[in-house]
Amino acid sequence: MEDQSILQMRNISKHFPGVQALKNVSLSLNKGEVLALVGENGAGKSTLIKILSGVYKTDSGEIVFEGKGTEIQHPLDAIGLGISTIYQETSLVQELSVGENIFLGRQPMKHGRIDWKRMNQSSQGILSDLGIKIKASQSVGDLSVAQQQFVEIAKALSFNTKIIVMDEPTASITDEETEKLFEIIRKIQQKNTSVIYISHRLKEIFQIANTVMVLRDGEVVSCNSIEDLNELDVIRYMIGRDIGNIFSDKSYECEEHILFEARKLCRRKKFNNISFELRKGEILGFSGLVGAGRTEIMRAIFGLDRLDSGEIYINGKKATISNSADAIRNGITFVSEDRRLESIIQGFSITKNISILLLKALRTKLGFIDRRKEKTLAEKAIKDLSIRASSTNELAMNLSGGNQQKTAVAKCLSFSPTIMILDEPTKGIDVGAKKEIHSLIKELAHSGVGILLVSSELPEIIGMCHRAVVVRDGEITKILEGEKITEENLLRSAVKTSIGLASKKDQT
Amino acid sequence: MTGVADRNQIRKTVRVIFFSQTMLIILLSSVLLMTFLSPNFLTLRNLFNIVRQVAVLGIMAIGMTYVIIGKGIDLSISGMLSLCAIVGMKMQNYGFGAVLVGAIFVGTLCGLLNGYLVGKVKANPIIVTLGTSLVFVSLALIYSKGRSIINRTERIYSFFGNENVLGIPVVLLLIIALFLVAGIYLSRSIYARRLYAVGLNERAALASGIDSSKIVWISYVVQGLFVALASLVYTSRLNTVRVNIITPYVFDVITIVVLGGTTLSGGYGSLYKTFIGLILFGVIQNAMGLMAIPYEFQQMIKGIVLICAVVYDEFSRKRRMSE
Amino acid sequence: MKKLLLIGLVLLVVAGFAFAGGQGTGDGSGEEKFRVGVAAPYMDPPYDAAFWRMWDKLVKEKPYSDWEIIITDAQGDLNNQINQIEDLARKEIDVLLVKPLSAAGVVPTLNKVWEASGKTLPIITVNLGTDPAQIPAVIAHTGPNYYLQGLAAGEGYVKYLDAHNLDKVNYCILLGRAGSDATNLRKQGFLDKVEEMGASDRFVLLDEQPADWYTDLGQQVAENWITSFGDKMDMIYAENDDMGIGAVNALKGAGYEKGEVLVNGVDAGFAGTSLVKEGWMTFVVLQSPMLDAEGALHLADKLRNGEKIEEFFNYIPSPIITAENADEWLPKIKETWGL
Amino acid sequence: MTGSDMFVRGKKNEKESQRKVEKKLSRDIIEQKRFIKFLLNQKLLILIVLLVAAMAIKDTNFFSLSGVYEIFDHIAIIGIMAVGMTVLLISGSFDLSIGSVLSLTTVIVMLFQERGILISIIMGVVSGIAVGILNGLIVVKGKINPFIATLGSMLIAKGFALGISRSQTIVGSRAEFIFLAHGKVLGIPNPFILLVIFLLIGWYILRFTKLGRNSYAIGGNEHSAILAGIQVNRSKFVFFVFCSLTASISGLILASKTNTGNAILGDNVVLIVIGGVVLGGTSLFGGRGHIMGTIQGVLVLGLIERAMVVFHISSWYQYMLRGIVILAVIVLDTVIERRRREML
Repeated sequence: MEDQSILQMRNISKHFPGVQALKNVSLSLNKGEVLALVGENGAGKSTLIKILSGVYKTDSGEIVFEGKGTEIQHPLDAIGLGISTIYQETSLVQELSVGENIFLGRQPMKHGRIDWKRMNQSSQGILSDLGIKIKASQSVGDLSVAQQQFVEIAKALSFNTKIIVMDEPTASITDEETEKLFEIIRKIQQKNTSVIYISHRLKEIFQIANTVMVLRDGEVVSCNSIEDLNELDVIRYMIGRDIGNIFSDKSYECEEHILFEARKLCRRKKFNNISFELRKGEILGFSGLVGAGRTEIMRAIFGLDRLDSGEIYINGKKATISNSADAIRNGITFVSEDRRLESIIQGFSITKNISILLLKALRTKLGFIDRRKEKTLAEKAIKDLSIRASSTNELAMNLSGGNQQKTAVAKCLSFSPTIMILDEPTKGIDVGAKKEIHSLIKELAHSGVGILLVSSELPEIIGMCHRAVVVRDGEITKILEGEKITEENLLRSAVKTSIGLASKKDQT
Repeated sequence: MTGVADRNQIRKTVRVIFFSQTMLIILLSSVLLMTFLSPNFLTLRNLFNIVRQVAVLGIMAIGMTYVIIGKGIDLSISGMLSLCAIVGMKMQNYGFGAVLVGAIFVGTLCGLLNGYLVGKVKANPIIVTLGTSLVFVSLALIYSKGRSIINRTERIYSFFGNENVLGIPVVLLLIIALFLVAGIYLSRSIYARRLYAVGLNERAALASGIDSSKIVWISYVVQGLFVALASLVYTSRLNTVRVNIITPYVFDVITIVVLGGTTLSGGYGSLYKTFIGLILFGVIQNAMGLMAIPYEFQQMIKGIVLICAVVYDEFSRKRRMSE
Repeated sequence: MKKLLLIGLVLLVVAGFAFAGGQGTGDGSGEEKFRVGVAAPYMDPPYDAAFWRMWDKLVKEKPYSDWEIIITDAQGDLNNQINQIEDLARKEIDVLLVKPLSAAGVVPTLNKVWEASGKTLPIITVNLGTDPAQIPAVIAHTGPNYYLQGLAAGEGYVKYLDAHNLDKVNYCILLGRAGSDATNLRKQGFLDKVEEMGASDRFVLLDEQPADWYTDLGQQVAENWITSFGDKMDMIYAENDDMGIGAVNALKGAGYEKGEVLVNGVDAGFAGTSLVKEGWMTFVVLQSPMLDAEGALHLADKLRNGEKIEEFFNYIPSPIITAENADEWLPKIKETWGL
Repeated sequence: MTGSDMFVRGKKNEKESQRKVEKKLSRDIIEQKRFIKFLLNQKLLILIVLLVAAMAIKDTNFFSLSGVYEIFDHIAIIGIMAVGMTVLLISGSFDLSIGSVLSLTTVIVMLFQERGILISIIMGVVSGIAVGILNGLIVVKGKINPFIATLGSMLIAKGFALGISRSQTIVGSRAEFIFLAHGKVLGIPNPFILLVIFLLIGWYILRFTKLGRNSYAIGGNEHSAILAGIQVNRSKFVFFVFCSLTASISGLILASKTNTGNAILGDNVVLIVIGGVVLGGTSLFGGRGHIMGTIQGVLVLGLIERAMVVFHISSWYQYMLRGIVILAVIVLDTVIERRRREML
């Protein structure tokens, strides 16, 4: 087994101001092994791989690569060794062609000039190997998000890499594409290339990983072969306690009063003829494939994108929402799926982030902001949502993902909206925080707020929503009620097929 | 938990104070240096000179601070100043009130134009304002037919340019008043909070229901307003106006704002900083004059000072971040 | 939307040309006209504005009114000017009037276009002269002589000192835009004259600073002088009116009385001359845009009539205007400067 | 578990229609882009055609070969600088100091004429490059916003030029030196030739060298450029030096054209150069741009200058006209760019 070993990280420690990110973490990886790295946000996963890929330097500990102790000072060192990393945020250059992106920084040269022909051919080769139907000469700017994700993977594979680190590769691609990704991973596994795979989606891990290593608060809590584990074990390890079913079923009813009604909303090439209504205290789920147009609908309702046609009624009255300010005025708030860039302002303190929606309410006689009120507001929110932060003046950028998301939600709560749009509120968030946010949403609904919940996780939709709107190719295919909301029904209307049942029969 | 919080709190505040003071320290030390180098530097008269000389720049720097915090920049202020001044002077026959109204009206219009193109159309501010500056200059020339216009109004007008009340220059009082008002507004008001938000992250601001284009737009109007006010001081100080095609004003004003420590990346800065920057700039310029440093090298020194200032500022910010 | 914008852009440009084109002088059509090309350095500084106002006035009358006159404006950019000189030369003009931005800077280009025209194109330099030895192309020069103005200023001050039997004065010089010929010549002339009148020891130079011809900068520099030299400074030699006005503002601001510190101007604009009348300025040296423009047109007319230009240098007079004769000049000046 | 398994399978059968949709979507997106690209080029072509046509009516010998030569001879100084600026802007930087570099070069060249023309030229170029190095150091090492950094170096360079020339106009002492700009090869004016050479250099760099391609990466997405192992700092540094080099070549030409050196010669070239480059479709935010666009942009500006002469446009309106053209172009670019983004 030892000779099989390609990478050993021994007693890695890393300290950041205020937090010990990693404590004596040791990791061992064999050739052709797929190691899944799991843990709550802020558990140290990202820090660990950033150290491995040379973005951070370790405070202590050593890295042994192919039996030799090595120093990884710079991303280039890592790449040089054959360790390439696919980060969550795309690292592609929109302006360049696919081929150039794959060979960025190491373009093939022929007598002193770039050999375009060869570059395109070889990159086309790589792409077709993975069965990706993209032209190498195409400009990345023209590709869809999922397609770009693929180019990323192709790029990583194009290095003669011995280890590929994937940080949440499936966060923003469809299951179909996930399947393809797994095929690829298995392929490269046979080539004796190892994979370190980070994901919050336990199901995936059990499909693909050989070993699962669980981090908590910067320490390794378990590292076992996949056979000796089941999902609940992993969750237990992750959050250090046993939580039963994540999704307690809803035991309450929503009122009849119709808060919000959308009539025939259309936006060119995004969605059309979207009509639905939202009752007081209702959680209305939006299900469907990634890219089906759910997010676009929400953005349009909130006035971030303009509607080409269609009407919106709030409490029966026609409302004109031409920009987000109008939406807020109508009591609608919005938590975007893009936490880093949209939900919160990284450069603002927690306080400022939370108060930003109700500055008007905090106005003093002179029309200035009442700092004291603002502070108490923030303190309350931090207490209610148990946001982990050193103080109310902590900059948002210093918070972990989960806490950032909580702050975003807190922002909307403190505004006490009548309608709340939540776009993938639990995306990339650890199980613990997830549960808290779920119960939060339910409390909200109890208090009479109408909630539009966009989620790609079927269990979330099933567990949370009174009704579920299924969107496909920018159109509503079905609106499911209460008990009718099942994976089967959701998927049927999401993908339009009758074979779903048949396949089920095959299994039984 | 809270204990830790408090300690961090204290550490932070201390640090913040220290860093904001360093600019002040630089200023004071340079003043000290000058008093040794030139005997009549620390005379009341000279200090008043400094104020008089930077008054126009200072008033424009207030507006520029707003614009830069909103992640913009305005290179059209020279042209705008000429236009406001010319129009103002043309109004003088109808009395001081007319001058005031005329200048402010024009300034606001110019601001509206810039604001529309940058805020609403979202065109690049550098090119837009370079373009509009040409338009403003052109209008000023056409309107004045290229003549210089002489201030022939009653005393009240030339009054706050060069004269004193109780031995204190009127401009000094004016500057202080403007900085106080605009400063408090920038640190406390709702609009300002939104301006910072937009400067830091426009998308997030939008998602929080802030009409970013309107916010940016307004910031340019504010700039226009302050340029108009500056033009009043300018004309009443010079008693004659003519269109200056190439004035160093733009770069001086930007230098002042940056000297203070406001960064062009947007979302960061304050008028307190700008004020320090203004005085520092004034001291340096005045010092060079007093020491009869040849004009050629004055520019050079300005450049060096500017670069040192920003480099130092960047360094200190890194420190703050790493802490 | 895009289309609209595109059309809008095109229209803007067309309209711009059409509209602005209307402002120009002369028209392409008609029988063989006497074609005059004029290369101007800039038109916006007050003096030049006045110059061109006078020019436009003059060319409305015979004989100039039936010439075709093409004026280019380099807007202070030497590269523009030499390009425009070439452009003009291509347009089959009968005479080229050049108001150089820099005396030496235009020499090669002038020679070039002259060669290109088969050494036939007559070129006249206006306002700012070039070195005739260097440049056979130029047949004549007309305009004010900055050096002479310097001399006049020197004479003016020396005379003033004698008249008020002041023995010695400490003085500062407000220079124009650094590097421009006027700046250097007006200073040189002043010094030479003082030298020539054997009074150099009576003028003690404290400091000299350029203020780019601008009032505000002049004022700033003067204020600093007042602080650093205080009452030691008896006189400020300003190389043009605007800077002189700035100096006067500074003196007023510092609570000086009229005549305590001697200030002058060069140009004799309305503001400056009024200050002379009020007694704030000792004198201004006249440089009349009217005469300047006249001189240029006059020479061109001579060429048209096939007359010979005897003198190479045709300078316009630069008399001194003092408190005594200010009144008789003021109306003319007011008229010239269009106030 | 079973349900979600089926979820996956069900989707397999969905693939076809899914793909169709995707294909269709991306196809008309591409069409849209083509249309816009076409429009973008058309914008400049229309301007050029418009101007040329308009002038051809007024100016009889406009279409003569020498006429064409002359236009390019005139835009050479701006054009050469525009090449350097294009590369710099693509890499997401910005240079205000080119004007000062230009004037500094003219001064230095003239000061060193006694020592022989070659030496003077070398010294001129070296001085220009020195400023470029200064810019590079401040921006790369000091991590300073290029706008401020180059603003500072602009003041320094200009001050230095004023200082050493004692703010005089320095007249050249060597007649031969004039040949550099006024001479011709095979009837083609030298500046034109130099312009073409630099355009080719710029085009080659941007198309066929790693450095050039990297500039797109740096301007487009610096983070990934770093991850791709590109020496971002070194590249930026080189671009600044290159930009200053072009400025100082233009300085040589201007010095030779006027046979003088003066510290105020380049006072207002920055706007024209950047205007021309942006006109040519190079993004001020970096990542996008090409030399062909730049030359078109510069040509348009040159033609406009020319048109001002041809149409006797009064100077007061000339500022207005330039301003309007610049504004119109930047607005058009912005709106089209936004449409493009919305379509993705």
